[in-house]
This record gives sequence, structure tokens and C-alpha cells, in this order.
Amino acid sequence: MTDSAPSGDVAGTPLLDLTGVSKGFPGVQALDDVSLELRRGEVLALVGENGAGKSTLMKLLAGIYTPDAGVFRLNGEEITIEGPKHAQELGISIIHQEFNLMPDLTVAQNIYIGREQRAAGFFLDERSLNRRARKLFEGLGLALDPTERVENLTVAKQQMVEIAKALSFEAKVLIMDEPTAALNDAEVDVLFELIGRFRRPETGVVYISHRMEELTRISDRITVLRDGRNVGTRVTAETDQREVISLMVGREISGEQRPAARPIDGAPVLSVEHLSTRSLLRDVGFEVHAGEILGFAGLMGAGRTEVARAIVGADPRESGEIRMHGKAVSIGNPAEASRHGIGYLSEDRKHLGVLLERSVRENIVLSALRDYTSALGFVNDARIEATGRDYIERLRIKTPSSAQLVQNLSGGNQQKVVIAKWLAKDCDVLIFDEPTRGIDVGAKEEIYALLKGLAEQGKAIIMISSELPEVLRLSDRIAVMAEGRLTAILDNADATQENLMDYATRFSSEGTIA
Amino acid sequence: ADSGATTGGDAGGDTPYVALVSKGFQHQFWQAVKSGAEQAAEEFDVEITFEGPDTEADVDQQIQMLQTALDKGPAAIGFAALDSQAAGPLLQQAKDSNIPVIAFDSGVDSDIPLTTAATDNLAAAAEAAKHMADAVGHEGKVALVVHDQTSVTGQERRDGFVEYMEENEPDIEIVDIQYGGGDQAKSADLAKAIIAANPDLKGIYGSNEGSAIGVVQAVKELGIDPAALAVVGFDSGKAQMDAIRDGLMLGAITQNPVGIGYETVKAAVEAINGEDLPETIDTGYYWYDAANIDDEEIQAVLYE
Amino acid sequence: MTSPTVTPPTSDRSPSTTAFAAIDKGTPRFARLRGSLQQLLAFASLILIVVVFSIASPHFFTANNLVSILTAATVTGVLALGTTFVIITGGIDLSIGTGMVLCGVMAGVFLTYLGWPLWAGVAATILFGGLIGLINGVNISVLGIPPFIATLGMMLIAAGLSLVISGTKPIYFNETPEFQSIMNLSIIPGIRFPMGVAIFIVMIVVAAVLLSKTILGRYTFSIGSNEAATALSGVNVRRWKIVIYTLAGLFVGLAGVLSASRLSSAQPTGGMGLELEAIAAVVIGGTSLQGGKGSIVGTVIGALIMAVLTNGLRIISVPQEWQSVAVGIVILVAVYLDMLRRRRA
Amino acid sequence: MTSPTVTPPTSDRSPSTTAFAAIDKGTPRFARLRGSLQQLLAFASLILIVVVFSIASPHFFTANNLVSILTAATVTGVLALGTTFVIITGGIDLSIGTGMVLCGVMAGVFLTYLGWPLWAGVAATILFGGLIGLINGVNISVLGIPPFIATLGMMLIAAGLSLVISGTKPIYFNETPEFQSIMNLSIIPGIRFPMGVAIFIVMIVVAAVLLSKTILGRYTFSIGSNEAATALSGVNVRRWKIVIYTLAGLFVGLAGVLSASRLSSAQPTGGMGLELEAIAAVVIGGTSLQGGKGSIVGTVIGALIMAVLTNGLRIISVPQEWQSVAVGIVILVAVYLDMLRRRRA
Ligand SMILES: Nc1ncnc2c1ncn2[C@@H]1O[C@H](COP(=O)(O)OP(=O)(O)OP(=O)(O)O)[C@@H](O)[C@H]1O
Ligand SMILES: Nc1ncnc2c1ncn2[C@@H]1O[C@H](COP(=O)(O)OP(=O)(O)OP(=O)(O)O)[C@@H](O)[C@H]1O
Ligand SMILES: [Mg+2]
Ligand SMILES: [Mg+2]
Repeated sequence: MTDSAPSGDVAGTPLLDLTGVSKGFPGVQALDDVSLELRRGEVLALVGENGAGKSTLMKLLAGIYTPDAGVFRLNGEEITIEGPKHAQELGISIIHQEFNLMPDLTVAQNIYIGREQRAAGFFLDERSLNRRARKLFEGLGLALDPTERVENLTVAKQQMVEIAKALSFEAKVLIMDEPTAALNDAEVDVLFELIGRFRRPETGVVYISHRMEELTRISDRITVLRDGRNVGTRVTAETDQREVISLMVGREISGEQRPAARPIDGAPVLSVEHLSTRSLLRDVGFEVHAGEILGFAGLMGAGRTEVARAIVGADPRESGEIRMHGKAVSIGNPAEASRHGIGYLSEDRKHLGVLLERSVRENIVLSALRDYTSALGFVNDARIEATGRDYIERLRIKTPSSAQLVQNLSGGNQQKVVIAKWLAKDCDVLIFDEPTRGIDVGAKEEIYALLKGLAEQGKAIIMISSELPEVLRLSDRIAVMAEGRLTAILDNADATQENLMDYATRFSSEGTIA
Repeated sequence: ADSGATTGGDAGGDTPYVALVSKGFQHQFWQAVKSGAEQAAEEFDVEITFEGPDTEADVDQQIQMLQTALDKGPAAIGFAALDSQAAGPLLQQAKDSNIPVIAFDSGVDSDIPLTTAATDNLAAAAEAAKHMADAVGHEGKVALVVHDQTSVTGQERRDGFVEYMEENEPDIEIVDIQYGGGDQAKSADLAKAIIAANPDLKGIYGSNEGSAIGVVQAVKELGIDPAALAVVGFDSGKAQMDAIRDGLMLGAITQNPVGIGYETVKAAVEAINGEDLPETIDTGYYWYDAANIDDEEIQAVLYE
Repeated sequence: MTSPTVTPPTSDRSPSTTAFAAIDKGTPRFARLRGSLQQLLAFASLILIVVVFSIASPHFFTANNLVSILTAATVTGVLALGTTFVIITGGIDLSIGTGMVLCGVMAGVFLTYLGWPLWAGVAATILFGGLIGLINGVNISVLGIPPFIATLGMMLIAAGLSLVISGTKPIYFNETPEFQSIMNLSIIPGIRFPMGVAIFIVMIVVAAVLLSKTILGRYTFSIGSNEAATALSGVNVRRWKIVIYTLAGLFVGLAGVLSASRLSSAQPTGGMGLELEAIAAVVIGGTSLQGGKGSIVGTVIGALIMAVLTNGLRIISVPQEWQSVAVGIVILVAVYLDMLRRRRA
Repeated sequence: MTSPTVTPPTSDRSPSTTAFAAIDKGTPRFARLRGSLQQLLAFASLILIVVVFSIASPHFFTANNLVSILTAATVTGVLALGTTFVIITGGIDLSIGTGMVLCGVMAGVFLTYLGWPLWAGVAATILFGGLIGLINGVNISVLGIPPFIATLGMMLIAAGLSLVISGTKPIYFNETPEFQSIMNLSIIPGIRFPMGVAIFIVMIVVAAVLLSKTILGRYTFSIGSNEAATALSGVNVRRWKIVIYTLAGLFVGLAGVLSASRLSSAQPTGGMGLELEAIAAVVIGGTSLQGGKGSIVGTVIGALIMAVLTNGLRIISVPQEWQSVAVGIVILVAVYLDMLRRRRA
């Protein structure tokens, strides 16, 4: 099932051809003799588990890392990529997995940084820069304001800026490292349209994603990396998800179906009433019970993250009451939330999730550190090490040791570290904001199993996700938000992708539900 | 600026080594003291080093310099104390090691120094006040720009001036005393503020070179008629001498810094040789103005 | 962002766009308005201080005293202008105070010892400041020494070299008496408005244009905002950082000329502490030490707040020991109010 | 085909950091080994300087002079210990120099003016330092004033208050002559090893344990590494930052006691510039001003390098004007070599 028309040009010299590429980091062989070819006019999907080496391979192409071995050919000609600028000059454009934007600059300034429109040599021509950006956005069909400062944008919009920036380089090879991780379904559609427009007989796209269902829609061929090796390439039309996944993980994964309706009994653990914030939320109220997973669906900017942040006191509330086990609690900051047994796992891993320069185990015990501290304030390193090792095993975090710095882990493994942090702290209510963002299918299943397990242990789980299938699969009930209001709370049995989308687009005039 | 850099500190040679720890280093005054000391060093064939803290507020730094000087095992020490009591333990240490100590510039409040080569700052400041009073016709408002609020010289040069006025000049009012750290630009800015706040001011006294030049600078920048505002200074230096010649400054008190340095080393040599020393060596002070600035006697104690 | 599949049939605008418009603060006009409002408010607290002093003393708000304030603000202000660029990149420059002193000494060397003509000596002094900045830039950018340490080292080196080169004596500009006109020449005879202040004003304009209208300014912000991303975008961050520190050095050179001209002599001592004053002016003006944010107007307001405070407290004869307490408290309060306002905004 | 200039996009920090991080083999033992190796190498450059001076002068490597060096390092060292915590959180404390002076004055007030017994006066002085730190912490953490500004304001306030409280005169400890023993009492009679140095050594151990073995130390690193993420992890970042600044203040109080004891008097002036010396010691010791990285051992080595340099240059009678040049150059070279080594490693 492909809705993309032109297939790769099978016959001619490949657009990009890598042979025998290896790259090691101390303690990790990230890439081991990888060969790969990108044909003209094709979208080549690159998949693999977290830490398989996908980003590393792309960083080699972007001139950020230097390979230990291997030959790169562009249009049949051997090339040596000397740096990011050189890569751009060669026509290789990349959207990194982690954002690379200047938050204090405007959208247009970000896109054309290093390629400024100049009026006279040294002077800038801001107006024509903005005009150029506006034209770019028109061509791409993006509703971005060139003069807005990037720090005021949501994650999704920032991602759009990254994409627009990459497309603005008349590139021949476009590399996208998990561009949809921060996008919801509607936004993904926009992106695919953009890719379709970019794809021409002389160009090619390398597309990295953990969302299997996307691959059939967008890619012509799929190359699978496992443990730094190319374990096979398949033509998309001739394969299926099962085969790709088993290549990736080396075993079969049975994605189970939507949960049977489980009876949720007992009193609510967390109840939220009349929650409003100055910026967005209006009178949000809901309850979560022990043993229940409450999903939150909605479009980008609907306010799901804001609900979570307001509950844990990360943002100021204008009004609203929060009860734990029926008792009103006052929560002014996340520390108080945590003391009352509410944990919040942020959607922005890099800035709000991990301590990049600290070790894996320090990150894991951060929330629960008091439990590892004696009355006199001394920390018990042996126990911390044990806990670190335990979670590394349980969540299969790919790291040489618990002392590894988190910045050296692949994105997905960093996400697992953040999850481990909240597992190590024994909370009654856990709010997971986009918990599977950037996580491979295998690990996703593990995280789903973890969430379920937590629910079965009697914890109340709130799961915010932009992937409707995920919401549908895990949630016992689903809350839908639009424009800062709750527009529906549905039992899983009553929910479909269609009616969730319908509630997610009920704007203003329609009333709020209780 | 060479003070025996290569072998300095080695007491091993036959020339005795005298370490001088002063209150300052960077200012002209201290450089003049240093040159006097060097003259004497040459004359009496001793080796000297001359050091002082970056600012006269830096008691701790001075103590450290004194400690290092002691550790070098000198034959004698010349010391201008920022705070005598703070230096007490180290002076005791010097005494215990039989290293003679000569105080200079201001007295050291201790019986350890064998003698003190210094100016009587209180009397010198009173002399400045006397000339100021004459210049303003014994009535009206005057102000002080003092270089330092806490050091002994700062206090004595302030108090000597103020006390003279209080005792002898009932019609002169001291309207403001401000401290500029001896920094010219800062002293200029604050002198301008004083003048702005007191349009009928008749005189300003600057208590050291930097303060005095700062006041002159303020007068220049405001374009005030020098006849209407008497500026009295302290110490010398080219800028101050020029200001006096140009009529911008009425006159100033100069100490004899070269003499202080010279007498200190001379006394140190005498102490090393076991000679008796007088209790104090008054190095004197002089009033100079346009009338006597080119006199030989005055020229000898001025420095550029 | 358009998302055709979810657009309700009744509307031809994307819902998410609409949702955004409601909370978007970002229309360019509004952003600009907010920007100037912010500076207006910082300006307002300056005005407030001026009003308070004007009421407290009749001698404060006079043409002569206002010129005195500007004169007092000039040297620190010129230093602060250059430092604004450095701080916006996320760096710091501790060498500006003693560097300025060294430049003054070099002016003495060029004009008095070497007898160069005025223009050549002044130009060489400013370039010498640029050289100090260049060395800082190379140390930071090529050798990778953190800015704090690189410029701390330079601060000490410059302090020492000033003494060494001058022989610890002031150098007077006897050969070039016109030299002192650079700062002191009165260009509006009635109120003795000195040329130095005019130069300061011109430099404000130059710095503001550089920061907001040129590629240099753009990269200054970009580096401070996200240095790694700027490098990945193909900007030669190393080179631009060198350029920015060199620029700051040129301002240091100019400050050296102005301060030596003001005193008609190159004083080889002092300068320490001036860097903190200049940095304080920059930060009070709203430039973030984290980098990425800042403005020249803010820096000028910051420098004026400092100068007005110092002058005003003297005018109203606050005992000197209380003056630094007062300045400290006002700095805290001013920055705190600024924070409050921003948080509200 | 190299691209050493570019930081991989996963990190905001300098390339060397990443390169350094990349070599972490990760086993705890290896990490510890590397850690000590690193300090060993910093230690090596200290040793090198010591050896050079020992060869240059017979007066340098003597028991008495080494004790003098330790004595000279004590006050700055104690200040640097506390500042290490602050800097690891990504903050800065400019108020330590004048804050220390104010604490000394308060010691004079407690012991001489109020006539409190020695132990009470000393304890009160240290707590007073803690109070200064507490105010800094509240200003930074609750009011949200940036550390640079909050502590700059405190620096000025403390400088002024020292003069106000003391009446601009030194206070002598005539009532409690034992006070001067705190710093000066010789505890190893033969070589005049003063108690102050012993106190310094004890404080090094206390600080090292606090930083590496306690929850306070862990949060210090966490906050410096990523403050927002630490807060969202349920750590009361505000409160811990207040605690950390208060801790730094306690060290300031102790430094005030030691320096007043050393001088047998509370000098109400000075202290400015000491903060830069202490910060320099911290940074030379490898603690990053960006926060998140640092060690007490490093700080101690940094403080010793500074003290040895100052002492050694005096001992070999380098003319004073050259001394600061030499210190500046050595700081640059030491930090540069450290960078090189880390990049290589
Ligand atoms: N700078 C580095 N230093 C040390 N190890 C590294 C570094 N960068 C990557 N690695 C390691 O190399 C391996 C491959 O990482 P890479 O980021 O390429 O994975 P990935 O396939 O992109 O994973 P994900 O899907 O989670 O993004 C991982 O084990 C990672 O920990
Ligand atoms: N500091 C801020 N300034 C301006 N707007 C903000 C700020 N914080 C949040 N918003 C806006 O509030 C809205 C709610 O965002 P929130 O992150 O809660 O939505 P969401 O439903 O979680 O969507 P997603 O996370 O998928 O973007 C967004 O449109 C965002 O732009
Ligand atoms: Mg990746
Ligand atoms: Mg969200």
C-alpha cells in the first residue's frame, strides 16, 4: 500500500552510495562495515532499534563525525565530507533528531543563518529575508510566521522550522532523523506532502523513523540496521511490518490489540476540578483511578502538556483544585507534586528530561534520591549502582555501564532513562507526556507493557500521546482536548480514531463537558 | 624598575640584602620613595627589593609580602605599615630572628622598629589648611577630596586639615568630605558633584596626588575661574606642578619621598652595622606654589 | 500549519492556526512594540531615579551637572558597548578595565615617546585595543580557553604591562597638546558639552547599527543562542567569535584614548573593577549573561543608571560609606522589578 | 577528513566536553581512575611550578616558606571551597570578597564591641556569613535575580556596610587576644605550622565529603547540569539553591574569622578582587562556569597554583610589575594545557 507514485530509479548510478562504513566510540562500535545505497528519486527508510547507529550514520553524512573506515560516493564520485558546511555545499541537508535551532532568533533568521540576505556587504536586509521565508513557507504550505521568535514556538512548530530549513537548501539528498517524533497525525500528513514535493528524479530522501505505519506510506525501500550492521534492505511494497520488525529486533513481536474493558473500581486517586491557567486552560476537570490508564488526545497546542504542568505546579494555575485520594492538596511546584505522589515525565527530553552530562544511574535515581540517602544526608552509592543496573536490565537500556553519561546514549535510550527515573520513584500518579517519542518498536512494546504493569500494580496513569493508535491501544478511558478545554472523556470501547479526531477539532462555541 | 631581579633575595653574597615593604607601589609617591632607596642602596652597597600592595586598602596583601620578605632572610627590613597591629606577629617574628626593622612613611605602633622615617602628616595637612584659609580670605565654604577613608595617612591628612580649620578659622565651613580612592577620574567626577551641590564653594583640598589632580580636572572641565575656587593639593608629580604653574592650583604640600626612601635604607645599613639610631627621622614637608616652585630646595623634593 | 485532513468543512482556515493565533504573541508589529515598551520601562526607572534626585537637590537637574553625568558615563559606557557584544555571545570580558589602562599607556608611547602625529597615534591606540581583543578571541576560540579565564589572564597581563611599558610613571602628552581635546573640547560652548560625550553618542549609534542591522550582530545573537547549532549551520563560529572579541577590544582602545585624553595623561595604574562596572551596566540593561539576548539601548540605560546614581548620591551628600550600599540596593531593586515586569508581560 | 570544530548536536556544550565524555569507558572503577588521573595531572603542573621555583631560589623550598604559601592560600582557599558549590550549580558569587570583610567587621562587633565570649563571637560570625549567603540565595532563587547581579549588589552592599558598621576604622580584638590564635597559633612548634592552615585542611575534607557523598552534592551537580529537568524531577531546586548559597556564605564567614584573626584586626576595607581570585582558583581547578562539573580537589590545586605563583615570583624577586604579567600567562598556559590534555585524552 503506497500512495507515493514514482519508485526509485533502479538502473542508474545510485545518488548516494556508502561502502564499508565503520565508526566506533570508546566502548561502542556504533557502525560496523555498513554499506547502503540511496537511489535517485527514492525515499529510503532507515530503521533499527534505539542505538542501532542510524543517527551516527547520518551524522557521518552531515560531516559532524569522521568515519573510521568506509567510502562515500555521491553520483558515483568519491567524496570526503569535511564539515557541516561542506555537506551543505555537496547538497546534503539534514534534519537532526535533536533540535538545532537558535531560540532567540526569529524563524526566518534561523532558516537562513549563514546564508543571510545582505543589503550591502555587511548589512542585513531583514525585509527580503522575511519575504524569502514567507515565500518558502507558501511553497511548502506551512503556516509559519517568519518574524516569530523560535523560543515562543511549540515543539511541533519548531520541528516544522527545522524541516523548512532543510528544504530551503536546494538539496539533492535530504536526511530526516525522526522528523515525526514531535508531530501528530495531521502534521505528519503535511510533512509527507512536503516530502512528496521534494522528491524528484535527481533527489533522494533518507527517512528515519520508529513509526512503522509511516514506512508503507512514504518509503520505497527500507534498510534495517541492527547493532551497527546493515541486516537487510527490502522493497517496501514487497514486505510487511512483521518482517521489518523481526529484522530489527531479531525476534517476532506480537503487538496485542486494544485492551478488553477492565473494570476500574475504587475511588479516584487524582481528581482535578475547574483547572484554568492564564494562558490557555479553561475549566478542565477529570479523575483518574487506581489501576487505570487515562489517555489524553488532542491536536498540537491543545493544552495537554499544559494540563500536566499545571497539575504538578510547573506552571502557575489561575484556578482549580487538585485532590489526591479525595483530599485537597496544595501543589506549588513539582517537588510538592512529587511529595504527594505525582510524577511528571516531560515531552521535551533534552531540556526538561535528562541531565545530559551526568551518568545514567544518577539520572535514574534523581527523583528518588532521598530514598538512597541516610538520615545524615549521605548517599548510598552501592545501592544507587544496583538500582541503576537493575533498570538498565529491566528496560534494556543500551549502555556500556550505569556510569555512562546520558549524552552518549541514543535518543531512545535516553527516553528509557527518563522513564526509569519515574519508575524508581514510587508514585501513585504518573503522568507520561509522549512517553514513546523516539522509541523503537521493540522498546515501545516494552514501555506499553511497563505502563500496563504499573496500572495493574494499582497506579493511576495519565498518558498524553499524539499517536492515536497508541492512545487507543493503551487507555482505559480517553480524554480529548481542544483549545485548552476538555471536549470529551470516552471509554475505550466508545472511541475510534474518527470520533477522537472529531472531538479534538471542536473549537470554542461547543461547550465543555464535565 | 629594576630591583636586583636576577639574584635578589640571595643572602648568600657579601652585599647585605634589605627588603622594603611599602604601602603602595604603583603611585608616583612610592616610586619616588623607591628611587631614594635605590640611591642609598648604591651608596652603601646593599641590595634591596621594594614591594607594595596594589592598593592601600590591601592589608592582607601587605602582610603576605612582609611574610615572604622575612622568608628570604634579609639583613634588615624596611616597613611602611598599613596597619601596625595587623603586622604584629610578623614584626615579632622579625625580632625573634634578629632582623632589624626600620619603619617608614608612617609610624608603626610597636616598639620593635628601631626608628621611623616619616612625614608628620597632621602638621603637613594643617599647613595646607593654613594656606587655604589665606586664599579664601578666612571665610566661606571649602570641601575635601581625600584619597582614602581608612588608612592612617588618609585620616591624618583629613584630620590635620579639618582640625586646623575648626581651631583657627571659625568662618570657614567644611561642607563635604568625599573619598575618591586616589583615582583621578573618580576624584574628578566627585569633585564636580561637590561643586554642583555647592555653587558658592571657595576651595577644595585634595589629599594626595590623584585626588588633587582630579580636583584640578574638575575645575578645568567646569571651566571655573581659578581665582574663584582655590585648589590646594598634596604631593607632587608633573600634572600637579603644571597646574600650579598654570595657576589652576594654588599650591600643594610636598613631602620628601626620595628622602624617606634614602633615610630608610641608610638607617637599615646603620642598624645592620649595630649603630644607634634616633627614635624618629623627620623627613619634612614643604609648601610649594607658583612663587617658590623653581627654588632649588623645593625642586629637590619634587618628583615628576 | 495547515493540515487539510482535519480541517472542519465549515472553515477554510486550519484550526490549529486559529488556535495559535489566539495565544501567539508574535506578530512583528506587536513584537516590536513590546520590545520598545520594555526599553521604555527600563528607561522609566532611569527617569524615576532622575526625578527623585531632582526633587532632593536643586543642583542635580542643571545643564552642567547633566553634562557631568554624561562625562562620567562616557568611558564606562564605551567599554560597556563593546562588552555587550561579548556578553550576548555568552562570553565575558574581564580584561576591559586594565586593557583600557594599557591602551592609554600605548597612546602615550605612540604620541609622546614615538612622536607620531595625533591621528596616527589615536588610530594605533584603538588598533592596539583591537589587538588585545584579538588575542582574547584567539585564546577563547582557537585554544578553547573559557572566556572568564582567558580574559582574567589578559586582565593581569595588561595590568602588568601598563606598569612595565610606562616605567610605572604617568606619560604626559606634551608633544600633542591637542590630544586632550578629543575628550574635553567643548563643542556646545554655552554648556561646555565635551566632544568625548559626542563621541560616546556616535559610538552608541555605531554599536546599535552593528548589533541590529549587520551580519556581525546576527551571528552575535546566534552564537549566544545556540553555539553548536550555529556551527552546524555552516557559520564559522570560531572566526566570528574572534571578530567579536576584537570589536570589543576596539572599544577598549577608544576608551583608553578617551580616558587618557580626559586626564591629559596616561595613568599606568587602576582599571581593575571597571570591568565589573561595565558588565553591571550591560546586565542592568537587560542583556543576559547566558547569551542570546540583549540590546545596545539597554546597555546605555544601564550605564546611565549607574552614573546618575553615583552622581546623585554625591550631590545629595549621602555619606560615602552609604553610597555603595545604596548603589547595591538600587541595582538589586532595578533588576528585580525588570524581572517582575517580564514575568508578567 | 576531520571536523573537530563541530559539536555533535546532542550537546550544547563545548566540543572538548563531548570528546572528553566520549572516552568514558564507563566502568565505575575506570571513571574513578580517570578522575584521579585528571587531578594527578593538574597536580603535576603544580609540582612543575614548585620544582621550577625550588631550582630558582634556595629560599623557596623550605619548610617555613611552604607553610607561608599554605597560609597565604588559606583565606582565598576557604572562599574558593564554598564558591565551588555555587559555580557547579552554574551560578557565581561576587560577594565573597567584601562579604568576608564584612564578616571580619562583625567578628569585631561581636567580640570587641559586644564583648561576647570567643566561641560565641566566632560562631556568630560564621552564621552571619551564612546570612549573607541566605540573602543571596533568596534573591537568586525566590526573586529570580541572576546570580551575577544579585551577588554584585551584595558585594557593594557588604563593602558599604563594613565601613558603616566599623565607623571606617579597623576594629582590634583587644578584649579577646586569643582570637588571633585561631589563625596564627602554631600547632607544630618547630616549623610554625599555623592552626589556620589546619582549619583549611579540615574544611577541604568537609567540602569534599559534602560534594561527593551527600545529597547536597548530588543536587549541586544536578542543578548545574540541567536545572529545569532537576526541578521537574521533583527536586525543590529553589530551596536547594538557597541552601547552597548559604553554605557558600558559611565559608565566607569562616574566611572572615580567619583573615581577621590573621591580621589581629578587622579591616573594614578591601576584599574587592578577592572574589576573582577565588573564582580563578575554582576554574583553574577544572570546575566549569557552565555548571555541572567540578571538584574540591581541583579547587584546592587551583588555589595552591595561585598561591605558589605569587609567593615564588616574590621569592625570586621578579620585579613587581612583571609579577602580574607572569601570573596571567601562567594561568592561561595552565588552563590551556589542561584543555589540550582533556581533548587528547
Ligand atoms: N558521542 C558518542 N559517544 C559515545 N557513544 C556514542 C556517541 N554517539 C552515539 N553513541 C553510541 O552509538 C550507538 C549508536 O547511536 P545512534 O545515536 O546512532 O543510535 P540511533 O540508531 O540513532 O538510535 P535512536 O533510534 O535511539 O535515535 C549508541 O550505542 C550510542 O550510545
Ligand atoms: N511560554 C509560552 N508562551 C507562549 N505560548 C505558550 C507557552 N507555553 C505554552 N504555550 C502555548 O500553549 C499551548 C498549549 O501547549 P501544550 O504543549 O500544552 O499543548 P499539547 O496539547 O501538549 O500539544 P503538543 O505537546 O503536542 O504541542 C501551545 O499552543 C503553546 O504554544
Ligand atoms: Mg537517533
Ligand atoms: Mg504536549
